[in-house]
Amino acid sequence: MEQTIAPSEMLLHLGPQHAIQPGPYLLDLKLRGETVVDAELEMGYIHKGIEKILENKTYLQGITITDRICYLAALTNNEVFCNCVEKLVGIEPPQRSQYIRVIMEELSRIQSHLLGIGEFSTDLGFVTMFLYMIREREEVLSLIDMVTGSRITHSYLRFGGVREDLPEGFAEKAMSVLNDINKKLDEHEDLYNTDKIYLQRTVGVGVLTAKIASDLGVSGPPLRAAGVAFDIRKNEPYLVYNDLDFKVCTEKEGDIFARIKVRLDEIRESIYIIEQAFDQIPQGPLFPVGTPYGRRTPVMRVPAGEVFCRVEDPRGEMGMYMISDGSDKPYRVKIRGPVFPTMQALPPLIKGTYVADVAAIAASMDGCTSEADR
Amino acid sequence: MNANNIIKSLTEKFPNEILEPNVESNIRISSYVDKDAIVNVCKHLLETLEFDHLSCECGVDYPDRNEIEVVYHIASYSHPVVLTLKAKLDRDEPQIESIVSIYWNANWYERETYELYGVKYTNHPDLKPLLLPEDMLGEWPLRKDYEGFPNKTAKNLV
Amino acid sequence: MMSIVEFLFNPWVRGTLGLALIGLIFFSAVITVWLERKFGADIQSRIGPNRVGGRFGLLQLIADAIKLFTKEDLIPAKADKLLFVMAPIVILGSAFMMIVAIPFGAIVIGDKSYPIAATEFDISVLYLEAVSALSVLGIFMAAYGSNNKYSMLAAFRNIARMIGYEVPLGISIIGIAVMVQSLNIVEIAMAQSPLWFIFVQPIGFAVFFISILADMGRLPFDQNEAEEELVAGWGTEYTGMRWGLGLFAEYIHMILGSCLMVLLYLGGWNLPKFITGIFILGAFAPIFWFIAKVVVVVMTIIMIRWALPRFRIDQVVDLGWKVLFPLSILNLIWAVALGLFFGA
Amino acid sequence: MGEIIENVSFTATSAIHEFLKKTPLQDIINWGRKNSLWFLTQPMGCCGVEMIAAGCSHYDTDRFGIIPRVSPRQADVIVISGYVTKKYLPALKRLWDQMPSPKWVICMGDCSISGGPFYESYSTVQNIDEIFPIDVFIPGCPPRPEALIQGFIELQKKIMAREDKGSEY
Repeated sequence: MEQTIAPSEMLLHLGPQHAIQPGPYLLDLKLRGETVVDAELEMGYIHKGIEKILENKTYLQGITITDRICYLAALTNNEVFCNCVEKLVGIEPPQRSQYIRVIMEELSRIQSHLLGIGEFSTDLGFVTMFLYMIREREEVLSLIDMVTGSRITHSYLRFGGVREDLPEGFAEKAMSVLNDINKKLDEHEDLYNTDKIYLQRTVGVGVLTAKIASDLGVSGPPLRAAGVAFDIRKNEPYLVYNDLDFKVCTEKEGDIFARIKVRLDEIRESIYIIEQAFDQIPQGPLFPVGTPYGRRTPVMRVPAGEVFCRVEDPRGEMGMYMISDGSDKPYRVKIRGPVFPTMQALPPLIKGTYVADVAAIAASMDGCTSEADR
Repeated sequence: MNANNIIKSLTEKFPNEILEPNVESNIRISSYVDKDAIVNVCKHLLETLEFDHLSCECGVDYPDRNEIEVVYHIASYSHPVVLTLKAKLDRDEPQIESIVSIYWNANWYERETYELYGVKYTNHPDLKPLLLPEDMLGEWPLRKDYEGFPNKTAKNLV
Repeated sequence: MMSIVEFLFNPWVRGTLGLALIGLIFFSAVITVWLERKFGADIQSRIGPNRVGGRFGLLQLIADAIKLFTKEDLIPAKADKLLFVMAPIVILGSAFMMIVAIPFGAIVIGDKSYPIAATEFDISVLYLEAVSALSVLGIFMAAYGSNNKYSMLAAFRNIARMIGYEVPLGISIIGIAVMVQSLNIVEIAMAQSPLWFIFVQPIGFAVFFISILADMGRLPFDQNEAEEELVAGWGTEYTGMRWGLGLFAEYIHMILGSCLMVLLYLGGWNLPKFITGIFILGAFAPIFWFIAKVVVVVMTIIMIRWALPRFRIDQVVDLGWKVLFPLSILNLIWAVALGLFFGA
Repeated sequence: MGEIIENVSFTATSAIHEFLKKTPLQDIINWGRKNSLWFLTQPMGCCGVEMIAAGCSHYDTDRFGIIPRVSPRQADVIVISGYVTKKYLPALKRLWDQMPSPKWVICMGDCSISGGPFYESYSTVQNIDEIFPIDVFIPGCPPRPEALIQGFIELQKKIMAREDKGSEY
């Protein structure tokens, strides 16, 4: 961004502490009146050096660290890490574990989307909706809590399986909660679709077309809202997603309204996936039989090699590149988070909009600073 | 789009620049690339092979070989093949041409690699630190011989 | 009988009553803030304050006030000190100047009703509108004085919005003035004895309601203190007591705006004659009737706040000029036509 | 009044406050302060999400009069809810300076207490307690919202007992 300011222009620093932010980042805006002329994003305020830390932890310790890459998608982060190690070692989790992973990851997707929609609503001044969304999110969190024992950072996955089996009666409880959410979601969506002010604020605002989105490397709901049906679960199926029936939710417009619509649809789709998973889940062991892998695998040497794995995070494509040199610690881990490109796409997207729309657009992209900074 | 076809197309177009092509599985390919040819290879990938999504770009440090590798993971929105391109750079003075002109979102990845490994990207529009404060520039914390790592611990911890 | 009237018209008594009124208004603002927190909590399926002062958190606002008044008072180094210090006073002052002209009910003795107002003059509606717009000046002073960009943006928005809503507000009031043939608010209130003006001029009421919401700066028109964009709007740099004063001024503004709405469109304090004919009821019932209506209006405004998202500033100005302004003209034509039809 | 901060002028006199501290009136003031602890919304990591959740329907800190404020000028409590990095520390210090006293700090989560899982990182700052006068530490990674509420209640108890570090004003 040019630092020179014309007489009718003004430089506004949004951040590092500001209400629109899920975590600290600095958005430098150059304004002419209410219009954003130029924007620049500066980040790294919560850069923790996770990649370096992972190089110095054993593989089992690494699971705990991957929880904290993004606090809203701990399970998918676990998944991609375990996936890498499993591919390097050459094991595959048994069917039951895979189904449990699918169930838990979809639950995690639901809670993440609920928070995302809620935070977006509060940035439009729609505080009540935020509280409603969080209310429903708490129900999902208590389900996750029931299985993993924690609300946000679970460390639930293990190499070749999962830490605990599902508790008794989990399926019934989960389905009753999810059906409830499904019903409430219909109400909320009705509200979103009919509220005139909401429509004025969202329809046609912050349009990210498919061409631009793919140029900017965006993935996840912002890309799908632009009409590109790109979902790792379909394009490059992992776990048992091949056996499950679901559709990739897309919209055409690519504006804020479409992004929120995609998230709402995805919550429904996730509920549908969980329903199927509960029907199809087989009995059996949690860890591959005949291998030393189990709940506790303290010292584990991974054969030398390298692997790049991708899973579908609530926010898009989560990739991990792992190089092993045959020791008990990874030689290099590169985390490719979905938010990093999304955040990078924010400054070009908000150019030419109003200050009030900056908040709405930034929130509708559902950024997670922690993951972008790592 | 088939993994073998992609490799074939690449090696035919760049016989001298693409080294050690390797088909790991039907959706994963890896290859070394000559560091001077990276922009041309990327252009070819984008224009003829539908690799329109730069998934990731990072550096890897090999102090015993005195090399820094820059790794590009190039994927596509339409087919599931991911190509891992690696370029070897001299560790003492790592320098490579930027691919921002082809993949726009390489911008931040390159800034990140610059501040963590010290890889200089020529023709980069705005090469400055992204994640670290300005005064940490030059420490290259993700290199294997970075000294500040285990020592800078909390005083009351073991 | 006459002695009571004379007693009431004694300037000293009226002055004392006026002072009491200011205290009451402050108190009612406290109640409104409390109501907003409890009511908002209810809508959001929370509980709201319930630890301080019994189950209903009655003392919560007292605690907040004590805290605000004992907090450190910071004035930023680069602030314009005079403007910074004066701004909350101007904001509060504009609210208090409104009190002067607003009648808070009336005492009905026999056939005559004596409105409880500090003064009664012929152009009181015009005065009210003018004074209420003064708060914009205060907000601009606060923003300019505190030398903060967020505040400045808020003040610009505030002025842009005021230009948008002030015209339809004025024209919808003219619609009423044409019908009553007076700009005196007491006469307007009394003229609604059998029929409230909301039924005579529904369009005018809609325009007035939306404009007065914008005047108060309540959601969906609170662009000047949009927390998510502009931190705390004009009050970003204000601490403790000064900020508290500004906050109170906004709530007082809201109460007085509700009073105005009741007086202009919702029938004021008028009650049927068989109720006011009884001596004791005549003294108290109109006041309670008036206050009850005000409470209902305030509750509605609070509910609207928690039920709607916020407009963007250009949309507000659009709404003001493209929707409200033509509607208010339409209402004026309607009022004139009615007047000609019945008056002739 | 505490130390003189450059470029900031004060309008109240410290003598009044010195006198008030000796009288029972301070108890009433403290009662007001403890029942209206407004905290600064400044999520910094995993704990930040729990901080948001603590303000919402299930946990509802508003019951105790604890509400989030966006501007540091109107906040009483700053919750350090995550790892403090070298890049963020100057901004955090500035936020702290912008808050009017009396003000309190709560350390939420292991990261802010000792560094947590990131204690050996090249980018984080350790020993936050030497930089800020911290009243309450809430352990956990991340602590549940209930724990945050308990932390606030501990702070309330400290304020009532006049043992807190914030009421120097």
